[in-house]
Amino acid sequence: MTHLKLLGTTALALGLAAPAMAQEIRFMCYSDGNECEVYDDVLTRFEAANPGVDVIVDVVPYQAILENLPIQLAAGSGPDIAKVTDLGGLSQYYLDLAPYIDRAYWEASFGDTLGWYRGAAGGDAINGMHSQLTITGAFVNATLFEQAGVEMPGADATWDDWAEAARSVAAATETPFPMAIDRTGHRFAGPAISYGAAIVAEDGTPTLSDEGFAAFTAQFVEWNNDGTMARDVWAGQGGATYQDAAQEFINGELVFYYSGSWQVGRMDSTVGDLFDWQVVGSPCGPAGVCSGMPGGAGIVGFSATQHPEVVAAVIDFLAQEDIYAEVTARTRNLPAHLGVAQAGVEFEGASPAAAAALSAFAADLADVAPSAFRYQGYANNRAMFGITAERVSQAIVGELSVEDAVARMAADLEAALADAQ
Amino acid sequence: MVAIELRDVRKAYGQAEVIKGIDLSIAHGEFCVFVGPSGCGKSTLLRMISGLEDISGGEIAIGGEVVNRIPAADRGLAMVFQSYALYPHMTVRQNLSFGLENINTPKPEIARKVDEVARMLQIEQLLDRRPKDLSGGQRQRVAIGRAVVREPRVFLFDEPLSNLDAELRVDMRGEIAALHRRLENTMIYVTHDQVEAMTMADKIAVLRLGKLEQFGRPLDLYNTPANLFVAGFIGSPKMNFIAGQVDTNDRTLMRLDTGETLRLPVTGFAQRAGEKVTLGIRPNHLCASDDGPVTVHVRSVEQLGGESYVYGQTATGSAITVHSPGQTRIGLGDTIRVGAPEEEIHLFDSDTGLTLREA
Amino acid sequence: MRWPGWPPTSRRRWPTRSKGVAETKGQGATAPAPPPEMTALRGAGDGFALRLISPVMRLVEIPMIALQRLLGINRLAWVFLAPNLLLFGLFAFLPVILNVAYATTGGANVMLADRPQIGMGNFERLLDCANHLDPNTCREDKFWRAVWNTLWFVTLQVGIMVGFSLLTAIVLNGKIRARGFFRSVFFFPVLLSPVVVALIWKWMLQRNGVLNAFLDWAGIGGYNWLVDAQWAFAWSVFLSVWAHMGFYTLILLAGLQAIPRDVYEAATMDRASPWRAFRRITLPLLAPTMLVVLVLALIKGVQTFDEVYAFTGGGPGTATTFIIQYIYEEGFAGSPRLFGLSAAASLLVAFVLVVLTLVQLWVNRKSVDG
Amino acid sequence: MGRTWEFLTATRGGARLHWTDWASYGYLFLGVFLMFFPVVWLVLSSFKTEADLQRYPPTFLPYQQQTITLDGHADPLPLFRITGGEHEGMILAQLRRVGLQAQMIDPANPEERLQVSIRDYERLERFSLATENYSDLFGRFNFLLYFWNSTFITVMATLIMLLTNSMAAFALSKYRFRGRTVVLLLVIGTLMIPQTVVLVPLFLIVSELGMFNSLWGVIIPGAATPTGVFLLRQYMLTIPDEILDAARMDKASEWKIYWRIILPLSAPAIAVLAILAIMWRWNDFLWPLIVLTQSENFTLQLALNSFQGELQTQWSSLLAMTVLTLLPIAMVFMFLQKYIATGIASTGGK
Repeated sequence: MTHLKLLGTTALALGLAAPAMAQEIRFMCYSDGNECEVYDDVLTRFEAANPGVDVIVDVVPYQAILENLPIQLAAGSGPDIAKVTDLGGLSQYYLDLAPYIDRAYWEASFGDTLGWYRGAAGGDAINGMHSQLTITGAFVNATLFEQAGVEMPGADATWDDWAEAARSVAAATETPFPMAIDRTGHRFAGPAISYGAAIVAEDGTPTLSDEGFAAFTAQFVEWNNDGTMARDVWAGQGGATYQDAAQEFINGELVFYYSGSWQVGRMDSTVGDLFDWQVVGSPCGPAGVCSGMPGGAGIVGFSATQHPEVVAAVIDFLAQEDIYAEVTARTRNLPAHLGVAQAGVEFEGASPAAAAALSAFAADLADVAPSAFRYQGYANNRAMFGITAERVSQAIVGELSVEDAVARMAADLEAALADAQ
Repeated sequence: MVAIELRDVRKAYGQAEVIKGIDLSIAHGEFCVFVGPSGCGKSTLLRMISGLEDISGGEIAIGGEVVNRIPAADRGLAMVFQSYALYPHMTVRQNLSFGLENINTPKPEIARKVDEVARMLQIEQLLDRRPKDLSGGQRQRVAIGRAVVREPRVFLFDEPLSNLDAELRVDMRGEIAALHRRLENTMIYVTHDQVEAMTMADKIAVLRLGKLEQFGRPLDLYNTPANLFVAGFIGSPKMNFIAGQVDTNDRTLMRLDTGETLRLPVTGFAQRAGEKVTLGIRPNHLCASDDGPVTVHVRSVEQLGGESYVYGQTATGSAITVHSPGQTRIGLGDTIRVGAPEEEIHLFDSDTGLTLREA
Repeated sequence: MRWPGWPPTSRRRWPTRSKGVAETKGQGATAPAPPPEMTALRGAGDGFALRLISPVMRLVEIPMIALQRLLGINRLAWVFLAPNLLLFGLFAFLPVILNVAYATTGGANVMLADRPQIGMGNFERLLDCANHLDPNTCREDKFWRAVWNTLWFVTLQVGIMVGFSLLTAIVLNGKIRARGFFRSVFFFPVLLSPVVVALIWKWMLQRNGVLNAFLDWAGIGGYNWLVDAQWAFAWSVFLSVWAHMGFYTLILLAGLQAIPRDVYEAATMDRASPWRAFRRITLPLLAPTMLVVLVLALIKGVQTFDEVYAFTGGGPGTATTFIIQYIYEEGFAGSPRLFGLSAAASLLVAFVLVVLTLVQLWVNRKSVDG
Repeated sequence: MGRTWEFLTATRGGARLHWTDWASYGYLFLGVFLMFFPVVWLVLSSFKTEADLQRYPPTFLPYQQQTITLDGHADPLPLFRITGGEHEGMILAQLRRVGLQAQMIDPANPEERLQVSIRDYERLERFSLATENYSDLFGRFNFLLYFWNSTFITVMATLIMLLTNSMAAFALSKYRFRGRTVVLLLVIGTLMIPQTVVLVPLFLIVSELGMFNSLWGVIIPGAATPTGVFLLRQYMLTIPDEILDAARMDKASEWKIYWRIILPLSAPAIAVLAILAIMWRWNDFLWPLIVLTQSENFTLQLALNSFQGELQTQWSSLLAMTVLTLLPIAMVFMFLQKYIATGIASTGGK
């Protein structure tokens, strides 16, 4: 009885929290920097142009997008719009925007990235807008090179060359770590492809155990064990936990840091005048491929929404060239919008170093191997990322031999594919 | 008129029967004491009357109304507990008024009644204290006050004095007796102490193993105990018992197990020839005399000045206590002979324990 | 210095009068009653709290009295139990039942209706091992690594934690000034959320953390603790003991305070050495409390997850991956989400816990009765 | 170890401290250090700037670089004391550092540029609290709303939990009824299933009940805890039955006995449970994260974590955030700490 009573009184108390809007659109957003703030800001313009529509940006921890959103969607209780990173994995819940938008404009503007949102089903639906294109690549502490008097390897230098150079720089400058790669299967995939891994074959068959993949795994484990790679990053964590090495790089403790374009803003604001840094793109593998991994996040609508036309309108609004350019500039991201990319983006308040870095990353897009694009668009890539991080770590800490780790990855992938059916 | 009637009252916990059919009637205004050794069921019986314990069989009537199905709160009784069971978080005043509040008594009336009871029990100065700040005797008074203030039909006391020291006990005994005289309510009082029973009761119910052994006035119980158990339980020091057998030929001759013989009164007892019997004599009726029929080896002697106790054994090991006024010359290790006047002898059937009394 | 609120020698016990014992107590003797000392909310606090809830309570009383008349006193117990049982039923038992349903299905769909029945398939998959002692030979090697890690962890953590809790409780039970203060100190970490606990120690132990700074200063030299499997494991045990021992210390302290002091005085008169007094008096009399502590610590130990997950993420490698983390990752955080497998694993854990608890109760049966 | 065994007898009445007393106090103070220092360190660290946090070896108190604002330079310049080389003893402002060399100027003579090796200088610093760690947090979201949500959830969940758990504990400790043992076993059985392993079923149930995206979805499922029932029951067992009987004779209904007698007498145990409940609810993260997705319903924990992106973590805001969430718990603890020992009853034998 008390419960009912309590419920009654608090319902009154809470009543004012949710004014009933005619068309309330929920946008579940996460930020790596200021993305959600910027979206919230530009969407006020949309609201002004569309009276009666209220787009509420719910800023949630990334963990909520990654772990909870899929379950909510499955239970039919998701938001209307979300910013997601598991582009293909959630495709079954996406709203097809095609009936509400100008297909020609979208196809011209977003091209191949539209395919990433179609998942395993394929087809020609327009499911989402790639809002932030990223590409993996290396940050280098130029000051340390200068101090050590070591020549920086050139544009088509291999991973071996860079390892060699980074080691000698670290030795000369007493820097603790020559190299580091973020702990995620996504970052690992770039160099692996450069070493000849197919990962996702042209017919769409995934593999984590071909020769190229095994070769880079062996090389990476060796580098972790001989001190070339900062062991903390991969060995310090368990499971598929993400771990970066940005802090070490910012502190000047790291010579060569393989991360991605999203770190530019942070480097720009926190490194300051501690040292000079620059972006050198992705080194090449023995096979001559110099691929990074594309990636990023996109904005999608969900088919369970009450107001599909409004959802489509919101996303279409964000996809307009001027808005897209503005958001890209303010959030310091690489544009996936081809028109915006062609026109070039004037990054707001970016230092010359940051601007140079962003252009370097943009230029590196050309080197991205087709299999890297296929991997990014592959529906089960998240499972593969997890398997990579987990098993490679085990090989590094010695729980598994490299051969066993590769065999386990193959088995895990097989099981995951079977379960995902 | 608040008489209490128990008719074949029974209580069982699963298979174990703890009250085995008790019939009892307590008249209005009587002070009735339930006495018995531990485990005899006296507290259980009290709790059944109070309504705190269910009744498995039979019925209990209070004031003519069968209360078997009436919950404790509605029986119009008040109870004083062994541990006092004062509400530790309430002041004395709150303790006293709690019950009145529960029956929605108006506030001024509560205050009036509490003050009146406090005055009566001389606890006025304690009203704002909490139980933990009171002495044992004070707590006892508060516990009684809590019972009194609600003006119940019947008072129940569950060993209320057992947590007090000897001196205080005697005082409280008197006060409870005085309270009874003053309120003239029916009271039921449970104790294991027969002295309390003897000094306070109008009627005593002696219980053993869930059965009523005897119910009557204190002196009746003392003078004419119904059986061996009551005889042994009532009276202090305990009655002396000597086992023996009635001579097969002579009904008035008793052959003690010690080998000695004793002459029984010709009238008054219903013993049969050859029957196994137990002789009972109260210590104060025994006296040492050279022609006494029983030989006693003295084990210890207590000289209290005004009176003296001699403890000894018969040849077969039965304990014998002799109580005599004044001082005695009997010493440790002596062997004495003792006897008693015929009219003070009790005789029991050794098998049934029942008093052998002439019909 | 005395802390407000608890006199150092206070003994919060009532005169224990359980049925049956009462009548044997002091045949005609005059045992002075132990004062019924109670630490209830005092004075203004009491009145205030009561006045606050009394209107609601009075309102509830009306239907409750009706129910009492209807049901009688003992059956009224169910009414008191009902709200709690309802909550338990909905949010504890029902999920477990659903988990059983999940455990027999496969695939990655969330809704039960969409999931194919695979019978005992998930259990077979979990238990499929060439050699159960070597996780590398198992189909679900991560499960078995987690199992063995958990086993080690629980053994060490429960042993060390109960040991230190007992030690602390004994020290606190002595004649200590400011006992209340110290008691609170040891209890304090219990209040920290697991994530905060992990964060604090991560911050202390990181490569450039304060511990390494101290070791460098002391000339011992720092160490990269969390990259070393053994050390990471050891620190996980430490952190978990640090965070939880206060709770068990208090339970044990309550148990110690319930042992009457005169028993020790008697032992001293019998010339028992302190060690002997501990072995022959404290431990046996503490056994029932100890049992509760052990059962609770064991259950909670097996369920260790948040703090270690936030601390090491289960690494290095799988060195600190415990069973609940495995369940969480397989069923919730991982991809694809294997709800069936994770539900099956959770049922296995619950089963093992129930068995372990029963074994503990059975083994300790004697000492508890005694 | 032997030292503490002495305490078992505890009959020594001497005023002089025995060596065992020293050992005990030593142990206790070590405990104080171990239990408190990490927390103190956390609080101090939360007032350090991101740069100060990265310093090794760390300083105990937060310091900030001293700066000077000079004409012709828009930003304040950091000050350094020169410890070697030709400018030894001077205090210079750094313009820019390039590799091992720093370009510096003398504030007294801003025109001249000096080259100093970075090995020859040390930072000039002063004690300063980086309160921006906190103010930034507040600036980023509607603190009051989230604080209210958290408080509402915590208070409501605690009240409901105390009420239902104490009612259940009362029934389980003071009544004899059929099925009592079964219920008790069920309660203990729920201990075996931590919430983490039933997240998905729990989520489905809460959704079905329509409590998704409602504060009640966080409040209600957490209200029935086996620990709470167990703790309170153990305590209530020590309340003598005679007091209940006395109240029954005083014509109190069972409900009245519950709230006028049992509740006040269990106050210490209830206080302990309140501490624990407040802590559980306030610190809860995983479950609210699942149930609450709309920002107006967010708890403080969610809001504070909402700028945990995919790719970046900042220690300074993380630490400040942690301290912020710690504060209310610490306050509650200070108020209720005196009950924590009295409130846990010996669980012996019952």
